[in-house]
Amino acid sequence: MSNSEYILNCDGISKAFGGTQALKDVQLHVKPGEVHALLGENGAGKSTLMKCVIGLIKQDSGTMEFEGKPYQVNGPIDALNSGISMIHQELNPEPYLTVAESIFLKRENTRGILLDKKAQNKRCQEVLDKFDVSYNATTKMKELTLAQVQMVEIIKAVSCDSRLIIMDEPTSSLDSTETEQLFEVIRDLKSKGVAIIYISHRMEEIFEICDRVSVFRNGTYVDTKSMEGVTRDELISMMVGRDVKSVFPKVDCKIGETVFKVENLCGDAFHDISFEVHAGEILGIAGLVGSGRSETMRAIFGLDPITSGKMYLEGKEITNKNPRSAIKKGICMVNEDRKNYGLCLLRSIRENISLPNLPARQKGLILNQKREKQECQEAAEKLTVKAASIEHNGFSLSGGNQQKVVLAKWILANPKVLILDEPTRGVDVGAKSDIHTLMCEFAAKGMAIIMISSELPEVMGMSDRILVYHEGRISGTIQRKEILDNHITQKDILAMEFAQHNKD
Amino acid sequence: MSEKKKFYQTDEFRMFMGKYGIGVILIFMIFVIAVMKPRFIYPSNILNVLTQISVNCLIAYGMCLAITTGGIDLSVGPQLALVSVLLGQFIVVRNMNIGLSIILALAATTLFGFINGVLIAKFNMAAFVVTLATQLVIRSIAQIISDGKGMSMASQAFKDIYSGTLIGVPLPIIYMVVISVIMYIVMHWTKFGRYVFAVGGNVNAAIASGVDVFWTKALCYTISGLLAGIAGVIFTSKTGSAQSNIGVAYETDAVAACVLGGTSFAGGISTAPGVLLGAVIIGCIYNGMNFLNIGSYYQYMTKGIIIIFAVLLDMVINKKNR
Amino acid sequence: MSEKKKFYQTDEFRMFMGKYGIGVILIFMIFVIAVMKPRFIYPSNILNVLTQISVNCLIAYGMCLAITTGGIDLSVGPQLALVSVLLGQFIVVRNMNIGLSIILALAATTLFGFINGVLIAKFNMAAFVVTLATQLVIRSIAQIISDGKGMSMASQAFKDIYSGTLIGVPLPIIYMVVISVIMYIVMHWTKFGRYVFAVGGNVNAAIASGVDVFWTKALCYTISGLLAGIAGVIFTSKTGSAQSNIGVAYETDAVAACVLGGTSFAGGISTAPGVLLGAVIIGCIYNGMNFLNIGSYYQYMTKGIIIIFAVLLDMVINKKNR
Amino acid sequence: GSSGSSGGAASAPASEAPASEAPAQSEAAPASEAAAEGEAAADTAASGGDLNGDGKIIVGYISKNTTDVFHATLNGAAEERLDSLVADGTIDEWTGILDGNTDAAKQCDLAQDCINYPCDYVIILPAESTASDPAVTSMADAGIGVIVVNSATDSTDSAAMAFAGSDDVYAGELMGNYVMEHVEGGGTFVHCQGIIGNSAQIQRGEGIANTIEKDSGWTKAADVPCDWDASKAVNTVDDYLAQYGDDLKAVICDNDDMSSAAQAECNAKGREDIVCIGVDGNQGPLQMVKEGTLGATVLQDGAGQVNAGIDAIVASIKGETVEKKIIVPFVLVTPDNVDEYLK
Ligand SMILES: Nc1ncnc2c1ncn2[C@@H]1O[C@H](COP(=O)(O)OP(=O)(O)OP(=O)(O)O)[C@@H](O)[C@H]1O
Ligand SMILES: Nc1ncnc2c1ncn2[C@@H]1O[C@H](COP(=O)(O)OP(=O)(O)OP(=O)(O)O)[C@@H](O)[C@H]1O
Ligand SMILES: [Mg+2]
Ligand SMILES: [Mg+2]
Repeated sequence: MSNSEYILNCDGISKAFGGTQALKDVQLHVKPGEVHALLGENGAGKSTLMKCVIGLIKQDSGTMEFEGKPYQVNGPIDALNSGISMIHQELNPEPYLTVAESIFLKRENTRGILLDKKAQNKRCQEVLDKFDVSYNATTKMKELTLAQVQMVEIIKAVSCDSRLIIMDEPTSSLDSTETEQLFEVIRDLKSKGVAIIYISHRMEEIFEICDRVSVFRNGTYVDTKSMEGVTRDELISMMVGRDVKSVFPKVDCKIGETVFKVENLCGDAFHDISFEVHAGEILGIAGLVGSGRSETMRAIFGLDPITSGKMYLEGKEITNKNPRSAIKKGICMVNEDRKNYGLCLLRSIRENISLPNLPARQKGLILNQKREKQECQEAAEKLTVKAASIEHNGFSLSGGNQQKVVLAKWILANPKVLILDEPTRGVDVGAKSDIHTLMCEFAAKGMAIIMISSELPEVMGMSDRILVYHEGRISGTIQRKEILDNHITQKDILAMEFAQHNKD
Repeated sequence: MSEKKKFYQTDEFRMFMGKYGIGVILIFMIFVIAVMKPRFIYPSNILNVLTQISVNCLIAYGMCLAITTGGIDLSVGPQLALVSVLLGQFIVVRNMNIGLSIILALAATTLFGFINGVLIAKFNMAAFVVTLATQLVIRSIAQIISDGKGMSMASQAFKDIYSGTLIGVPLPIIYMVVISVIMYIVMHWTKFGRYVFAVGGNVNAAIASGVDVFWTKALCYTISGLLAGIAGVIFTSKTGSAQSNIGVAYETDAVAACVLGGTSFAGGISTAPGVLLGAVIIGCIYNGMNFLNIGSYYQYMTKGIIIIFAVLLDMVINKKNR
Repeated sequence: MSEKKKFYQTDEFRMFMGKYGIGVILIFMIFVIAVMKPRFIYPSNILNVLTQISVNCLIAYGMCLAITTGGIDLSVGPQLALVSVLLGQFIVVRNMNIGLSIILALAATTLFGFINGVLIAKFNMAAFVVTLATQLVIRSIAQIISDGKGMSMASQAFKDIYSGTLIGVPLPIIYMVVISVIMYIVMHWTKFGRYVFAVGGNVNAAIASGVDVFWTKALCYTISGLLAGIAGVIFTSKTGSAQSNIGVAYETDAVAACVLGGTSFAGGISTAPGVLLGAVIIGCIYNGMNFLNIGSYYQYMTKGIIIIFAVLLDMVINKKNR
Repeated sequence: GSSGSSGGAASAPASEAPASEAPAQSEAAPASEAAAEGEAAADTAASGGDLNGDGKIIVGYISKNTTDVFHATLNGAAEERLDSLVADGTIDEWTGILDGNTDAAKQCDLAQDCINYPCDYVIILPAESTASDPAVTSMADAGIGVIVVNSATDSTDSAAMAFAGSDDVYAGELMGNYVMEHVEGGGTFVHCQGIIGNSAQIQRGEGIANTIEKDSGWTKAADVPCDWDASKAVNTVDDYLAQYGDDLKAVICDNDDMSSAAQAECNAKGREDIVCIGVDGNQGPLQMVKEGTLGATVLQDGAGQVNAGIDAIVASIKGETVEKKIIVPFVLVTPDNVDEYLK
């Protein structure tokens, strides 16, 4: 169905990975100058389709057309040459290259056969100056933070002068200001007639920036709609195929004694942090990206050093030299960086889930494998991990399902304090609600939960109490009651994050 | 891509070959050689091959641990030499008790294995570089101890370590079986084994799950040192001579056994039975080449081609989808 | 973390040592040896050391490319042997023109380099395993061609490749300088060089940016084959003999030169001048140890300890902040 | 471990002129040497050997390697003797043992190092007959008195001051003949080779080819590359026992590390009748000969070679005539004469 109205036509695309059918006869039609949202649960096949378009993988069947001409790609270079660029879901920095080198990789400035580094740096600096960034063309990529790397990838994709840009969860590690910056760019591109495919699990963004939306479910195409007139609930039921109940299933449970307390904690990126969490309480932590929330929690968990300050668990002072000692004491943490700190993708789901829980599951020196298998199976089922068997390895899982496996690890550990850093990053609506329900269950059992989230609605919806971070310090504390009573709104918290909030 | 899948592309076949492929290759090899030279599968020759591979097999188990954590242990060859010259010093020169001598010599290689481990795990140095360097250092020490000279280990009790039998089975096979069982349990049924795989698969995730990466890695190289030491005792008993120039390039066959046994150089993937099978294949290659009268110039080539072929087959069968 | 930083913890010192540390070590070494044996820095000895390192330096450049892409090339030693026996066949047996013979022999090693590259890049096999296997295969081929025998290469014209001079400078130094300049440009001033670093730093990112990983890797091993071939020509001219048993364990010194020159085994980090400095240091170690009368048993150890020490220093100075 | 090798150019005639010419064979010193000796005669003993005129007599020693057991004997003998020469003032200094790594190119480098050191005399144990030749010639060209020990290089006759060594082809022949004499009725033998391409491996193989391989009563099962490794020789014995059973009558090895281990394996398998023989005469195998567990071994008198070489230097320093070519023969060691050689 070649139609010159569309810049990209994908028809009848199917793709299987070994036994899993990731895409079944799906279609996607994108108009020039539109922002086309692609929605679907984790593992719906969004990234897979995009990888087919960019030539990273080859579809088993189906045809594609770009700008009215049949389109065949053998690799990303073909896509780039045809005018398609992509921001990948998994960040992929070149650690040892400079910003300029990495933005212009494969598009180097040359004089004859030699590189023209000067001209390239200048050209890069010009591009960077258009964005308000704190690094320059010659900064090494490894010195950038996650969010900065994400911005470089955005800049890189945008600077290709492509006519179609694919953005696969570009905002998952950005905060609201940076997101706004990205939206500025998107609007600008739109006005130049560039088409954008926008993938995100954050509904608000879809409504803010997108023109049309296509929905996938379980590797099949569901429908394409104009954003005008479509409601959030409609989209969700298209995605999930069932109704997702209340958005935040927060149940208030009995808040008990103080379980964990820190006093005047200082580290490289945070200063003078004091707070306490009680049994049954969910403590939310809000703040801008880079405000030091993760660093604080990493330090508490023993991944980073603490320069001064004290920690108390159940009234006793403790120190955590490394995660092992933290886990032993009953403090567990789900890291925000799933790929690096979450899973061994090469090993089976079972081995991943049981990894931190082995010491308790030995008979003498030998592991009790029957018990291990059974417990892991139960944990995986409880979190509805979508996999054929727990003996499959991590690679075969979609991002959201990987996140569930990480959570399952700590369910078995049954900790006293559970730290969740962005527990629902990259997780679809359905699974998100599962995870939230689970958090409430844990709290009800008397666990103390600390949750970092960059999604304000999530923090506000789930927390009994919220700490707001600003530049490594706590800039405010909010009780759930204040939110329920509408004393505090999203805007107020944002203001605190920017430290414009003056407590008078 | 293609509509109809060839039989070797079906999932069943791949699963089967992924698990047992190496065994299939071995059986095929044995079959071919046996058809040409029936004596190849006489029990006496089978015992012979198994006896021969014992040294390489023990080294390969240690190598496998190192590779699984994402490293390598190039120092195993000189470790054999170190054990050998120490045994010479203890037993021949100082006339010490054989058992005690062996324990002391093994303690030395274990210590060097531990040093490898500390350098690699504590200072985060590349295993290739560290073990390349300790390879030189250990060889040096062995030469200094022996002054480069050989020493005859005439004691029959000592020679019996290699040439003795138990209910008709040569002792080296017994050692190999015992250590294979232990390694199987260690790698697949203990906490430590799990940690080895986790560290090799994703070291940061392992840290965040409370794994003590330092001790896990250090222990792997320590075990490798110990196993290389035991291999050295067998070797010395076999040749009846304490020498500092033995074991040159022995890491090659150990690595080959690991690779044939499905150990991934990226780390995180290996199995103990795979390594054993790999060692048996290497043994059959050597023994088979002699049976088939393959000229000396072609022996290296045969080994090289079989390694490439086996890995290639593995790649094609367990092909990553892209 | 601590309030007062020691001088070696200051950023300035670290930046300086990170960039020039290896040079500082070299100068220190030269100084110490020269104080003890002034003849060490006589011009004649300096030319001597530079001439000696030429073979290792060329091999190390190829090795550096392989390591930078995250691999290794263990087949360089046999490549020397292959060139050597081919030159023997062409020049001595067939009486062919020297220039043509060299070109054909280099074509052969380049081809084998390319085969390494294809196996590694196309089939995604571990470079260690592939080059270990081709090492055996190439050695075999060299033995088959030469029938295991040596052959004298008496032609003066051929010997002059090594022993000739240009304005008083031995030719091997000239080759080394020319190739160093070319390698510097290739690695740091061309697109190809950039892609090599990109592939080594993060292969997925390189793929996503449209870098042709296959050709980048394949070319690295091809160049390594070519450079090993050139080293083989120099070697053969030096010894005046075509032989199949040369170059054993030459990869060790090449790797050592790379490592001393700051090449990271994790891939993505290296510099051409670093490799040159690394080769010079290795040369000075060998020459210096002989000048200082360090006993041969201690030479291996010295080399091993210097390697560990240099890497350790590098680690401490460029310490990862964690 | 591997062993000494003999010169390619020198080997052809020498193979027919073996032990009978022992113990020594001398020729006139070449012209360049005569000049040096002229000075020596005029001056004191110590300065007489100062060929490069820097006021010191320095002797270099380039070994083939420091890893082989056989070469350890040579190196040890050299170390002892040269140390004593330094102690008694005959020479001022020596370089210590320079390790050639069994690599001719390395030896060429070491030759340059010796020139720069600067040495007056250098003893070299060539790694290869042809490939190590540039090391010899470059030192000779630089005016150094070169003494080639153990095996000759191509231009040893013209360039070196003296040669002290033996002939590996003859060693191979000794082994072949021994086996033919001691096993009645012939049969099958297997040959365990050293590292392929070493001169010692090639020439000992030639000797075997010249004798037992020509005998119609004998068949060679195979040449097996054992890399001088005793363990691989044991494996080879097992492999061929499995294959040929009682037909296997002899194992000929390129060195006696391999042959002694092979014999021990045969004995352990109850096949004391198999004759294993190798070259070198290391202490271990000699011990076995004495005990009667090994029939014989071919001894190469390494220490004798080195001492003959050093004698040449001393003679040159003192201004005496230098024996140009000293052949130290291989000796077949059997229980009859083992006591002479066993320390
Ligand atoms: N390399 C692979 N090997 C095997 N299965 C894969 C692979 N990549 C993806 N899959 C499977 O394909 C399906 C679709 O995955 P895809 O990454 O496209 O999901 P997605 O819609 O992008 O999800 P998410 O929102 O979590 O990113 C999933 O079931 C996943 O398990
Ligand atoms: N690897 C790093 N190298 C240098 N600085 C870093 C690194 N990681 C973090 N930082 C710095 O530490 C500070 C805190 O970062 P952190 O990741 O804790 O932020 P955050 O509030 O948790 O954000 P988010 O969790 O949303 O990513 C930032 O200023 C950042 O620049
Ligand atoms: Mg995705
Ligand atoms: Mg963070």
